[in-house]
Amino acid sequence: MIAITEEPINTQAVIDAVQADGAGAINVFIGTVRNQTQAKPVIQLDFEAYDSMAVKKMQEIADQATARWPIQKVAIVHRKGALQIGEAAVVIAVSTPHRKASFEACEFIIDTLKQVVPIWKKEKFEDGDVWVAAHP
Amino acid sequence: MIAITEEPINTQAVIDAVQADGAGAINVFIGTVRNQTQAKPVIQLDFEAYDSMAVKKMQEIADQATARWPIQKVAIVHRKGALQIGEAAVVIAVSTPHRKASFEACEFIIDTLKQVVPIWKKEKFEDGDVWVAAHP
Amino acid sequence: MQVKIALFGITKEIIGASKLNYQLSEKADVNQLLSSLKADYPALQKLTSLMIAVNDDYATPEQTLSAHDEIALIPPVCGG
Amino acid sequence: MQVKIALFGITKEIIGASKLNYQLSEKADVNQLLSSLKADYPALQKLTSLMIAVNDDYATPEQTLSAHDEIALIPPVCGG
Repeated sequence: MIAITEEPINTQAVIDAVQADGAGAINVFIGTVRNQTQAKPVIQLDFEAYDSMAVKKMQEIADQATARWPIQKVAIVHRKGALQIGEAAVVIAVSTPHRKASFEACEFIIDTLKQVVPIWKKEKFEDGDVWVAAHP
Repeated sequence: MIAITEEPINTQAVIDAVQADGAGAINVFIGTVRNQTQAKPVIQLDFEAYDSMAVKKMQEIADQATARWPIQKVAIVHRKGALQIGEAAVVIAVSTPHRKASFEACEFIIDTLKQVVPIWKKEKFEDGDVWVAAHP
Repeated sequence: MQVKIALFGITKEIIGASKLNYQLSEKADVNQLLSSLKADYPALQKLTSLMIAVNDDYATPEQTLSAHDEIALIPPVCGG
Repeated sequence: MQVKIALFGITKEIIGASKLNYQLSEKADVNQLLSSLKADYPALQKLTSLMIAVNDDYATPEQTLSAHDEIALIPPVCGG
């Protein structure tokens, strides 16, 4: 399961997608909307995605992880649109025979996703909006 | 939420328990029953727990993790009784402001849990039962 | 040749549209496109980074463009 | 004194009960209890490790036991 969605992410469905009889470990990462950035209160987050390229890049990252760790199954779902505090922006699930690989692979996936997947985040504060990371 | 249960673990409820407005990351570890141990097919797993001490030790591990990482909330639920292939034996969820700490804290918790929490696992094979790790 | 460029995030705001029809010399490469865009829209120069994607992949600076390519301007990404 | 010992996992099978009433000299310590149990139930000697818990905590070898303690025999743990 590799997808961009405008609906709230169903975390349980993402986890269910990596169930495998040979898996002894599932690691799940959920990126949620925090109520602040550098101590400034955030009201809302808007995520924009270049859907076709984002899905292609997420699939490439999943393939890279699978080449490097003994992954049974992997799922990556990223949300776009307007998100409220506490909502999940991304859910990643990885199943492996043993636990260490599940942690390593899941962390690799979120770290790489943040570097290469064409998704943008605009933070809405009381005094205006900021495209995160756009400016030095 | 720190608990030993005989019922199937509700993963979503464990995740919901660590929701926090200041959290930007949730890491979840699910230990599931594999269909094999060293290439030998496993039919079923039986978990036995010294409940009162297990809960006390899980709480201590949660406290140690909270002292070491900026954890918002932590939940640890371990199941006991008879488990089938694919079922979750343990679900750990940790919420933190940033992602790296969520991975580190969650891995610390499962690693330490496996060392100190008084829970025992009996693997049932077609040709007999084995208490895991009991003998060298 | 004329290329179509998809715009996202802050580049959409800087250029004021989500699609841009843009005139380029035949066989222009990615470097030329970036230079030209930065000259036409100076605010692009202030971004932390600016990449070009061609057909859903990051393009190298020397990559030659064609009118059929699906081109996108990629400002600093920030998913997750 | 007589102590009650809770048994789990493989120790329950070795000793054949989930609770054991066991006779110990007054002020016996954890080391003495372990030695005595291993003498009475030699199969305990073959375990990878064997710990004693007193009142829900791992006990040190020199810890003195009393008849009111909640004592448990802890074979190698394997949760998760």
